[in-house]
Amino acid sequence: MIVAQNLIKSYGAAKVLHGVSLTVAAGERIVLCGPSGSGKSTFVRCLNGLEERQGGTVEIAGHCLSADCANVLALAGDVGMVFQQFNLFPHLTVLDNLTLAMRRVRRTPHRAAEEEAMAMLARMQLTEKAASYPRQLSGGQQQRVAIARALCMKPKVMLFDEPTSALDPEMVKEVLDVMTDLSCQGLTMIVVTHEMGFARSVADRIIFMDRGTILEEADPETFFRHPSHARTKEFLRQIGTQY
Amino acid sequence: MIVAQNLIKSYGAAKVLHGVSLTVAAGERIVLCGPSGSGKSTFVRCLNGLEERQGGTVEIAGHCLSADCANVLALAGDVGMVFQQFNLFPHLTVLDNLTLAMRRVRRTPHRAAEEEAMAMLARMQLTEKAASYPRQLSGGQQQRVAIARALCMKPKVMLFDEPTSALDPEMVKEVLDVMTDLSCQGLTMIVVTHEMGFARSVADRIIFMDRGTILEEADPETFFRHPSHARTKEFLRQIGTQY
Amino acid sequence: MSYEILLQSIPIVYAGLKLTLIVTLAGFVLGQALALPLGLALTARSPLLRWPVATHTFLLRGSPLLVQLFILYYGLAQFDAVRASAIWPIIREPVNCAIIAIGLNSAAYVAVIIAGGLKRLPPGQAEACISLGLSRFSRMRDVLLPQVYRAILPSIGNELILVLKASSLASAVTVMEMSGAARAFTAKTYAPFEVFIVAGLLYLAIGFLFGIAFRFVERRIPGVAAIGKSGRAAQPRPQALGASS
Amino acid sequence: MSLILAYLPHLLEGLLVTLEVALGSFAIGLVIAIAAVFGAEFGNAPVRWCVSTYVTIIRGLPELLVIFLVFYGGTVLLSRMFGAYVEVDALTAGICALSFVSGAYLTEILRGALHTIPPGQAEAAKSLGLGTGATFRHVILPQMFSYALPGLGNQWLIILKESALVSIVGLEELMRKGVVAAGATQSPMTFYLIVAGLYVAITSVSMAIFAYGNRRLTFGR
Amino acid sequence: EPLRIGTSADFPPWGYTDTAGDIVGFDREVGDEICKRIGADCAWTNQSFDGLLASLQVGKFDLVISGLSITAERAKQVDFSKAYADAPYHIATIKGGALAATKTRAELEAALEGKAIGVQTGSTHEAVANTYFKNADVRLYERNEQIADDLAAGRIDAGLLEQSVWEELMKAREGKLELAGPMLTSADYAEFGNGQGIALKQGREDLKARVDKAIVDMISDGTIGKISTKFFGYDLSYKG
Ligand SMILES: Nc1ncnc2c1ncn2[C@@H]1O[C@H](COP(=O)(O)OP(=O)(O)OP(=O)(O)O)[C@@H](O)[C@H]1O
Ligand SMILES: Nc1ncnc2c1ncn2[C@@H]1O[C@H](COP(=O)(O)OP(=O)(O)OP(=O)(O)O)[C@@H](O)[C@H]1O
Ligand SMILES: [Mg+2]
Ligand SMILES: [Mg+2]
Repeated sequence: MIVAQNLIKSYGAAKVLHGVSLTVAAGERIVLCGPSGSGKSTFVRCLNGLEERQGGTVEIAGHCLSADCANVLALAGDVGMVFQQFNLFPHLTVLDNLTLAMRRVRRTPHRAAEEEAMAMLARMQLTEKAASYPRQLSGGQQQRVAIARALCMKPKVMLFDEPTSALDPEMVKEVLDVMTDLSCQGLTMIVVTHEMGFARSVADRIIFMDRGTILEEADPETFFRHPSHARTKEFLRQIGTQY
Repeated sequence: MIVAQNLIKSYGAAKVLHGVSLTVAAGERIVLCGPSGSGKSTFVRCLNGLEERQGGTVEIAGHCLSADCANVLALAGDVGMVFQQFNLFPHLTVLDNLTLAMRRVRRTPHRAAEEEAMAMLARMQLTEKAASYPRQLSGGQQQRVAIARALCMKPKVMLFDEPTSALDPEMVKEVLDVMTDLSCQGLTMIVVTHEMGFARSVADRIIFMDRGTILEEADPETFFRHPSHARTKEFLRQIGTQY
Repeated sequence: MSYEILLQSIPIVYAGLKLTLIVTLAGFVLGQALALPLGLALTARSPLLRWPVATHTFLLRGSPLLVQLFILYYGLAQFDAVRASAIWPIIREPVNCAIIAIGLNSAAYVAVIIAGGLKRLPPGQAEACISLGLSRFSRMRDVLLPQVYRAILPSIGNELILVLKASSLASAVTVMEMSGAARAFTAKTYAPFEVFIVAGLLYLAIGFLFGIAFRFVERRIPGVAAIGKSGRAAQPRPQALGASS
Repeated sequence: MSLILAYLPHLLEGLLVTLEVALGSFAIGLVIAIAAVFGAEFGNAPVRWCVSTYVTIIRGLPELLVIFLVFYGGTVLLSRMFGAYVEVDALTAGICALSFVSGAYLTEILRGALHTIPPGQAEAAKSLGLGTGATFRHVILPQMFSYALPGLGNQWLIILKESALVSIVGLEELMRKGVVAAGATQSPMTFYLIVAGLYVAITSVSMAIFAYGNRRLTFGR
Repeated sequence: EPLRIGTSADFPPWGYTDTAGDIVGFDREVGDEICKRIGADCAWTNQSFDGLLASLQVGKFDLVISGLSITAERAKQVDFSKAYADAPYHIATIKGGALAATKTRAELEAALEGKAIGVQTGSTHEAVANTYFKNADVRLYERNEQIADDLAAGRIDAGLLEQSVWEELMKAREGKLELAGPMLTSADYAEFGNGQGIALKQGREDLKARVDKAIVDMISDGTIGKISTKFFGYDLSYKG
């Protein structure tokens, strides 16, 4: 489903990704973690063509992404993305947020799109928020709308970039619940997160990045019990067990 | 050191504090927690006169605060406050951030203020950042500067309002370390936080607020082992053990 | 278009340059000086302070500067009481009237900018000051105003250019600055184009110099990137809409 | 006094012309500005250069000079092109000249607003598969206007007052009517005060309208 | 194809608007009479003075009739018809002032030395004031009533305007002003120009010839004199 080979990315002189490779099978659930600035976001954004790259190949959901992302629109919603800052369209109601791309990209008729969107909102337990504007929702609700918006396009792959880190502690749970739910349905997912509880219970594989490279890659059991790198251990100590 | 009685606060029609009372002895360390919107910030801000109140009395660090906070400046730095958003002065260097109030409020001579401030920075391990501007620092460093700035005024009471929740996971630790350090020195403190590890190891008393009232009040041992209210249990489950 | 007239009009416009600069710079400085108290009054808690100033700035921003200039210059002079008073020696001179009218007008605009800047500062800044015990005066002088001025510096630079352009109205009260000189030249020779082009170029050149000066000042002032951004500096990303499509 | 009253209808006529010129040039200026913003953000280097030169020069010159040069320079050009004088009526001419001026200012306002839209908006649109056109129309443009509204309101008030300058191309708008009436009646102060009052009146009304628009365009804030 | 005429009708009695908003005044009636005589329809446009000549040069107007004084310098840019009027000028000052006592030209010139004198932009008076009143502080005003107001307020010592204009202005200012020195004409100061003419775009010889003929006729048969008396109270038709 995803084959990334030897990705290289730099901002001017600063190299951010030093040849990152990753293969993800259909239905696999990957959790990506690592210290701040290690390049997690950049990597994920390269995967769905939001970031040009200086080298390497990306094949995702059946599309080959060119290095300058010229053909990013060919993905046409096949790769869903959920951002840390939600990035809902503030001038549209929740329902319109969901239907916009369905109608403009998938050419779903207005009526059908709204029905589908309402079904999706029901699944997210947001039915009564359909006519609200994003600003009128709590953070957790906003993030659930963002997930719903991506899912409406029936993506083959979902990418999540720290979807819970802008949320209040109590709202984290409602979003993690939705994501756990998705993972049970066999969607291919890459999730950047520091929620180690989630990683442990959901991930097929955990990937640890540091300074633009993949340092460690293992199933959750191995990752938490026997991390091989000192940097990973240090990271786990700081994240997991602060006191 | 702090005696708050029957605090009432409303925004227009919405009542936010429904008669909150709290007595804190000198040297006591209180952790305040509770769900979002329960009024923790509002309560703490009433204590140091940042928020007018509609009823109740506040006596803090030897001053009686009037309900309209007209005499808030009489506190003159006796009550230190650390905010979630740091609120450093962005146009001043770290050193000037620290010395400004010492010079203008305490009338400490320029030279003496700088010496004291440098000593404080040394304690915070920030000596080499003295000439930096706040935005050149990481979040953890900024928060440590904010703490240092308040400490420079030699406050009798320190209030912390979610001092770590705007920080990256890795930076949380450096700030909590500093706060633990302070708590060992016998400073009277009220800390609003969701860091339960910190609460457990540092607090003399944990106070749980919900919907503008204090629901539960106990030593850490009792609080975590045998919470008496269902709401507290629910909260602890969501915060502490998400998965 | 004739080169002979073009050359002829250069010294004509140049003769107005000095007056343009005097009116511009003096008007600007007067405007800035008055803007600060007005701006503070606009954000004052007391309605007794706020309302008169709000009305004043509204009237000055809501009517054409030319009319204001006429009222100050010709209107006031009609009253014997004014001519007997201490301000007469000042407003007797056309240059002073132009400077005062432009300064008052500019002050109204800048006051609103300052008030806006104060309101846009994160409330945490004032709260931090209170919790440190800083007096109101010190809060303004040491913390809030430096940040406001840093944030509105580009607007103030803009204002200088606007005042430069407004100075072209001074000729309505006999102050023959550049554009007035250009119009007088046109009236004398009936050749309208050349002299306006020369004047235009000079205005552009002065505006350009002012712009450079302000950018220089801006770069010299450290600190505050943008108002309201505390914590980690926002990561710069490429343009709002990618150029890839 | 009765002589003054007799000239009031002329002032009101002038007021109508002022409104026509201001509204017309605001609308056309807005169209120019949208095109210029699109060019400045998505165009190639020459287009970007053209836009920035246009904006810089227009904003650096006193408006009277710009209107003068645009209109008379433009007429000379047009006449050369067609080999004979091209008749442009005063209203069209005034609106054209002022549109050109206001277009430059509006470009800057819209560009500023465009840059306040978080980049995440365009990225979200892209990740949903929306093309550049659809993104601009459905995601960027509505937000841009909502951010730009205060700036647009300011610019409208400025154009309102600047419309006084188009009397140079032969339009009898409010200010010119005031001057003419002042000349005919020998009571200049009265007319200047009335004219100022009329401007302030329109200003108040338009500010109320913009405040209403601002409230409508807040999307649940 | 009507003849398009531009004028700045803010200048009584040469050109102004009546309460119905129509352009009236000396220029208007002279212009209408010329049109009648050359057999043309006329369309009048009232436009601020600043734009009149540019409009003429780009072809928006065929004629500009707005009390324009004929000078050699201006004739390089536009063609002038034969002069149709020759307005007399006068200096005015505050009533009972030192200047008011002057009677002859020489006295006047001596008294004006170093004084502040108001003249109108777009008139030829600036050149006169600069040339003959030594070290005078010559100030340019856009409108004649502004000169009268500043004179009354004491900002300037003297104003130089057309004879006819003063009368109206002095009446409106309730005797605060009075005339000084003699009446002045182009015979006294050549810089005043050679009377007032009609401006045409350069090269329109045919039209100019027809207009010229009409003007010569109107002067000789007394038509202009009649119109002039109606508006000014005396005959200022060109006799040179
Ligand atoms: N537009 C940019 N220009 C220059 N450098 C950038 C830019 N965006 C990111 N970087 C740098 O690239 C590196 C990787 O950034 P990235 O956002 O991918 O890290 P991350 O692992 O997602 O961190 P975080 O956990 O803080 O989100 C960082 O050092 C960052 O400073
Ligand atoms: N300026 C305000 N105007 C109206 N309501 C307000 C205002 N500030 C706070 N509130 C309301 O008061 C209540 C208590 O807010 P407060 O910020 O004290 O909660 P909190 O416990 O600190 O929550 P959090 O954990 O999110 O910081 C909330 O319901 C909030 O919506
Ligand atoms: Mg990231
Ligand atoms: Mg809070």
